[in-house]
Amino acid sequence: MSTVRLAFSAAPQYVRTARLVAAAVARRAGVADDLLHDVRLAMGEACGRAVARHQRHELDALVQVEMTDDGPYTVRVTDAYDGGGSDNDDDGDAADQMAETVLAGLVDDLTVDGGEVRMSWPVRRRLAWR
Amino acid sequence: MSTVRLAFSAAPQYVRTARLVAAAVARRAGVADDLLHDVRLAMGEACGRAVARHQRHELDALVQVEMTDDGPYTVRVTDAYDGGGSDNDDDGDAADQMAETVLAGLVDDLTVDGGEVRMSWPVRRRLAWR
Amino acid sequence: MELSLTTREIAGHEVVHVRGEVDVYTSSVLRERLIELIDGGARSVVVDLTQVDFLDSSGLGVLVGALKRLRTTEGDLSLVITSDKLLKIFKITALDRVFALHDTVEAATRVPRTG
Amino acid sequence: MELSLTTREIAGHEVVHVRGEVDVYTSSVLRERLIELIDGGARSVVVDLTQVDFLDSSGLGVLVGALKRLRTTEGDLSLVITSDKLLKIFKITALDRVFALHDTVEAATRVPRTG
Ligand SMILES: Nc1ncnc2c1ncn2[C@@H]1O[C@H](COP(=O)(O)OP(=O)(O)O)[C@@H](O)[C@H]1O
Ligand SMILES: Nc1ncnc2c1ncn2[C@@H]1O[C@H](COP(=O)(O)OP(=O)(O)O)[C@@H](O)[C@H]1O
Repeated sequence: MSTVRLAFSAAPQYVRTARLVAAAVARRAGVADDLLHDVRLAMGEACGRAVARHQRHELDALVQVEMTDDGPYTVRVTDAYDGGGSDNDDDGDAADQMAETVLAGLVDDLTVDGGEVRMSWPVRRRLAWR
Repeated sequence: MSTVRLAFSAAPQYVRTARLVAAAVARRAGVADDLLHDVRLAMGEACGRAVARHQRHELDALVQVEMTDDGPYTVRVTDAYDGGGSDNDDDGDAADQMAETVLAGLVDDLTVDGGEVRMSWPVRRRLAWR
Repeated sequence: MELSLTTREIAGHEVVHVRGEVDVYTSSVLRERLIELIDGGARSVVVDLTQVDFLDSSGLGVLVGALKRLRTTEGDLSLVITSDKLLKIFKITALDRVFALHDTVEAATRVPRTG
Repeated sequence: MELSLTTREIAGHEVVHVRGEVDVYTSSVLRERLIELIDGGARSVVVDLTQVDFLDSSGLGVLVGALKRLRTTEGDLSLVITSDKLLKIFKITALDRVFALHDTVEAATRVPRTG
């Protein structure tokens, strides 16, 4: 079993880093090439959502990402917002809503549970390299 | 202050992932473009060394990488080998030696202390983006 | 990786050519340019996304925001999109039915100015 | 990203053209190809690194290993390197004084076969 974890300060530039890592790790895990764009986009949406939640609630904690490939390629993005405090930033809600709509349309195996987004994609085992 | 952490199973393909992340984060941190190849190479050497140590001593733990950019862009690569057990694998030692020679020649600010490699590069603060 | 924007006027339409990735990191730059144009009096804005290889929900949000702003002044926003990857995200969000989508800048600027 | 190898014979030299990144992930592939050539009787091996954009210490290790193996049979290993980035890692490790380095495959294969 292989695990890659990424954790980053809640800043937009690291969402790009997360997308980069998502695609690289997914490719090595054996996710089909024509799914890689979806994987990048979904990772971006999940991490963008997490960053926005940290920024909105002024949380210093790092956004956490975990990728595993025992079985399907599975990604878990976790933010530190526990649902407390005021959450009546309409702008934020609209953006969250858009991100969640994209995720739902993009990812067949998706669970969004508060501060945790879980998603997975099938892998075809590489029989041999080159 | 910005922090990015990466942790990965001790397999060679993730050394590539770490190089990718190192260059992306260093660039965003403001490390000069002509140093980015050195940063990638140094990250690769430090992580390759850590992976080799985990594999040689059959350690399941993840290799840990931390990047920060409060002050210079600083990288810390930590492996889980505590120096115990037998370590008379000559092949491994020669490879470790080569990796350490490259690191020493490449990185001005370098500390290798058992399972920890620390290194840093200066950043020139970006005055404006674009 | 980064975003670059070029604006030119074609037959009464303001055409914004976008190149790069429109995402949480760069969408604010596109937003500011569009607001600038609209506040400057543009009524028909065409956003050319043919050179965009990545667009996420924050990019969609910027486009929706610009459309709303234009509609308060009877203005219009249309998009030029050729890639299936980009089209997919518009379809997922049903925004392909909200925006006027075109295959080429020519087609988008040929459309008569409404309102 | 990956490694690709092409081998051809030029005037008694086995020339291995390497393309991609030679690192902890791929250097084993280069090692196997070189061992194959040497065990198959090659005495002068030229490794063309002009298309290599990245090489780390594991790549250096493979080259040193091949040189050692060739020297037991009075053989020769030379390298074609043009990039300063690659040259730097050979200089750091002083391996620029161990290998015969050339600017072009032509120059490397013009060298008379020793031994
Ligand atoms: N090259 C760029 N192209 C487009 N937008 C950018 C670019 N660089 C930064 N931005 C935008 O500007 C914001 C701040 O940029 P950044 O360079 O990270 O800030 P700072 O100058 O404070 O270090 C980003 O969140 C993003 O919206
Ligand atoms: N495309 C490739 N080009 C060169 N070397 C490769 C390539 N793929 C794999 N390798 C080499 O083969 C080894 C095992 O490859 P990998 O594909 O990760 O294993 P597996 O087939 O067990 O999944 C790697 O450590 C690397 O040395």
